[in-house]
Amino acid sequence: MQRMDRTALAARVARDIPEGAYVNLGIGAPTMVANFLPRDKDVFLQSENGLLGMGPAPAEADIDWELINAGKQPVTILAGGAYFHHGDSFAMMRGGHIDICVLGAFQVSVHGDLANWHTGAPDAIPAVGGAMDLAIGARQVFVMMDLLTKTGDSKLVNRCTYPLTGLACVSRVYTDVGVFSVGPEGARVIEMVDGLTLDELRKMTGVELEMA
Amino acid sequence: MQRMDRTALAARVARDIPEGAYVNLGIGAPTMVANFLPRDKDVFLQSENGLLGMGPAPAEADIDWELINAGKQPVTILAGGAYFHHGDSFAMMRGGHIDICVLGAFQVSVHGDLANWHTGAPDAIPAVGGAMDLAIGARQVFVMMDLLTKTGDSKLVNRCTYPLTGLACVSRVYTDVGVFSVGPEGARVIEMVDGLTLDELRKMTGVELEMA
Amino acid sequence: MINKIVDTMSEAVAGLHDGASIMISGFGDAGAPAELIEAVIAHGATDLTIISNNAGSGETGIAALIKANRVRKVICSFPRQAASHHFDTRYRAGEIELELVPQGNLAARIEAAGAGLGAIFTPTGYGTLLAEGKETREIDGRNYVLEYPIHADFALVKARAADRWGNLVYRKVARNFGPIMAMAARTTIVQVAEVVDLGALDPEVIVTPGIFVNRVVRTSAAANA
Amino acid sequence: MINKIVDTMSEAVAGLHDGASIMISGFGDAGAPAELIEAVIAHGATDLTIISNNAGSGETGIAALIKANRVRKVICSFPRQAASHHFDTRYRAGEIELELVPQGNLAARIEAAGAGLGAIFTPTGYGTLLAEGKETREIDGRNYVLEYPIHADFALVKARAADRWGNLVYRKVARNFGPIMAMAARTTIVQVAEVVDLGALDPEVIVTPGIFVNRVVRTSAAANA
Repeated sequence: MQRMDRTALAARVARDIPEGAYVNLGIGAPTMVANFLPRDKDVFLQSENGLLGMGPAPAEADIDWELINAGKQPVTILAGGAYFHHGDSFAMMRGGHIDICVLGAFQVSVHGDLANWHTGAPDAIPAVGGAMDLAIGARQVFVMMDLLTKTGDSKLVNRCTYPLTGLACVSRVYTDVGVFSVGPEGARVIEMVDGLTLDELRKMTGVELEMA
Repeated sequence: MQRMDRTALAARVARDIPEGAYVNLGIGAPTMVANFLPRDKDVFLQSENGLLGMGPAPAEADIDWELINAGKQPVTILAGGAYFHHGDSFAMMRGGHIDICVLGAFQVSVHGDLANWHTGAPDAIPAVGGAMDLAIGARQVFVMMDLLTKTGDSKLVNRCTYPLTGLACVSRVYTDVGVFSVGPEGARVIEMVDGLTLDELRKMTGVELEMA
Repeated sequence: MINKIVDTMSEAVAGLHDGASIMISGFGDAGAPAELIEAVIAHGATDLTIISNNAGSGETGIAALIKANRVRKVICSFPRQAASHHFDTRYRAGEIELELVPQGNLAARIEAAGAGLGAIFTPTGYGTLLAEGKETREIDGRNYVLEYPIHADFALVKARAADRWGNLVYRKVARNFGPIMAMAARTTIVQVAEVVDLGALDPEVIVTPGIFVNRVVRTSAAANA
Repeated sequence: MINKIVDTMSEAVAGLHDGASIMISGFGDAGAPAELIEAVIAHGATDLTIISNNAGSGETGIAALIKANRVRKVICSFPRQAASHHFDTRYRAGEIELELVPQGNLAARIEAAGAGLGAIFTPTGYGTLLAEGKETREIDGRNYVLEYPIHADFALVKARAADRWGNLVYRKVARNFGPIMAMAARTTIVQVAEVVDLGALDPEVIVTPGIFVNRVVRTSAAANA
């Protein structure tokens, strides 16, 4: 089977973002989705540190450390963009004004519970940032992750064992081997990479799966 | 005795407003206080419809119906003034950022309860506006009123009989015959007009009074 | 290309339905979207709940909507005005419901809706008629009333200028309830005096980012004189 | 004449006391009032509670305050950063207390303090470790956690420009927590790159009205390059 690499996965997620959507891309791999949004269509990127209408990374010479994204990387602002304070920014999120949020995850349950902020390791210094706000605020939460951990455990699970970020908040899971819907009805397979069967996917994940 | 008229009363209230104070002047007589604030000192007038740094009424030719006070009268804005929305305006009020609010009243109790929004008449159409927010938000609430109603009843009372605007919110009462402090300790007389005695004042009001 | 500018007032208010809740900006006449209200009257929707600071005065705006018998309920802080006779008459006749809300609680409840809060404890109104029957709580020695968010199906807002993404700037105290209502309604419809090119509004001075705006319509120059 | 501009950093932080709670604006380095934090270190106050999005990184700013052993507690959303070793060390040694708050709840609680609300029901964090032991409630079919306002004795804020009444404008995403912290603290102290004449700031574009600001100090031009 032909696993998707991160770049291909980012492109796949981008295909499901319609023109006119207000979108927040989480730190890390989700940031790459921006590279695959069609340049001739208006998709509005929000960065929760106070920016709507975020543009691509600047040229080295144009870097401004007061124009950064939530991952603290330099960005630009498009014509039509706006700045606002943190209160308004999270009102935007919590109030359901963001259409789609794309996040990474440690685990997602078949019912859409998300664990992406804490491994539960007792000596870890906890840090949550905006993860919990993004998880419950956006109308749709897309997760982007490898289906399996490095040790082969499924990150799509019946019940998260890592500390939760939000309950029943994820609607879609984009992985290196397939795309899933999750929610009240459980998990469904929307698509698989070539060379993979539903039975193999059931074995990989250990969760009940049907085609969507 | 020499009763103070509204103009003299407004001037008297103005004397107790220090430079640098953030002040909201209620609709009606309290608005007149602005005329007696010293022109060479900075006192910041807030209007709860979204304006800080309110200036005097404009010349007829300069009237702008998008620059009005809470009483819907045309005003001006001083250099250094700012506009803001209603949420921020009432955060300013409720959050305790306004130093002094000057209000009219139907009744004030010796403990500082205020009744100024509703006569309790069963056929009255109720309207509250910002009265309740002003009453409980400002750090100090000054009331400006005649001591007696037209029928000779005291408006300084042991217990308000009109519907309340706020509990224990008034600190001072400026009337045509004297100035009172009110609060947890009850009412005290700060000053009286010439020709009036404490005993006469006790008889007029029917409440326990001592000199402050 | 996303373009939220529509050409006509009737397009602006398309989809309004009977029974809709509608927030209307304005404090007195300042910031009142007079042309949009006219469009609502022309549209014909009825049984409306109006959320606004006032309940109209004279013969135009919310007063006209009430006169045309389209309003079932008003949620406001100050219905009584010098010329609020249309409201007064229907209210006294029991033909219109009134929910009276202190002005700051009205603002805070609209903000809570926009910000996705479930409820707020506010000190305003504690111990008064307007808090009767409401849950209260003492927190850190002060008394508060539990108030719930006010959502709406539509917001009608007046702003000074907009671009095609719906970014807004206002004019003087006409700003009042516009920015917070735009955040609290499912569909926000804005009338502006001026439509500007994308990028013409400095991102530092935009008051309402376009995310809170669905449709923008320019009023005729005369209407904004 | 009211003039909130002070001449020196030490005047700006005068009156800071041991045990004070201090809000510090900034998201990463953007909007972090580096010079004011230096002034706090020079001032000597200790046993401080710091309310900020991060817990410092590298050797300057909040990290330097922690290194100097002045911080008893941090209330923040994201202490762990690439170079947060000063926080990490003291936290692991049990020498510093951490209250971890989701970023949006941090903002909302600061806003609630500024706006005089007693508490808010927020959906963020429901069902997670960070809501353990907190009151919850289902409202209209959704679950919320009751969160209380965060007040502070002082706020240290970085803005772009101010006038003598303390009106502020910010620069790009350095705005972040500045406006809401200015509203929530008893004493708000602001460092700016530029002091302008009264009236030079358009009343339409002022982000923080001077009512929320107590003292303003200009940083040297070099520090704002």
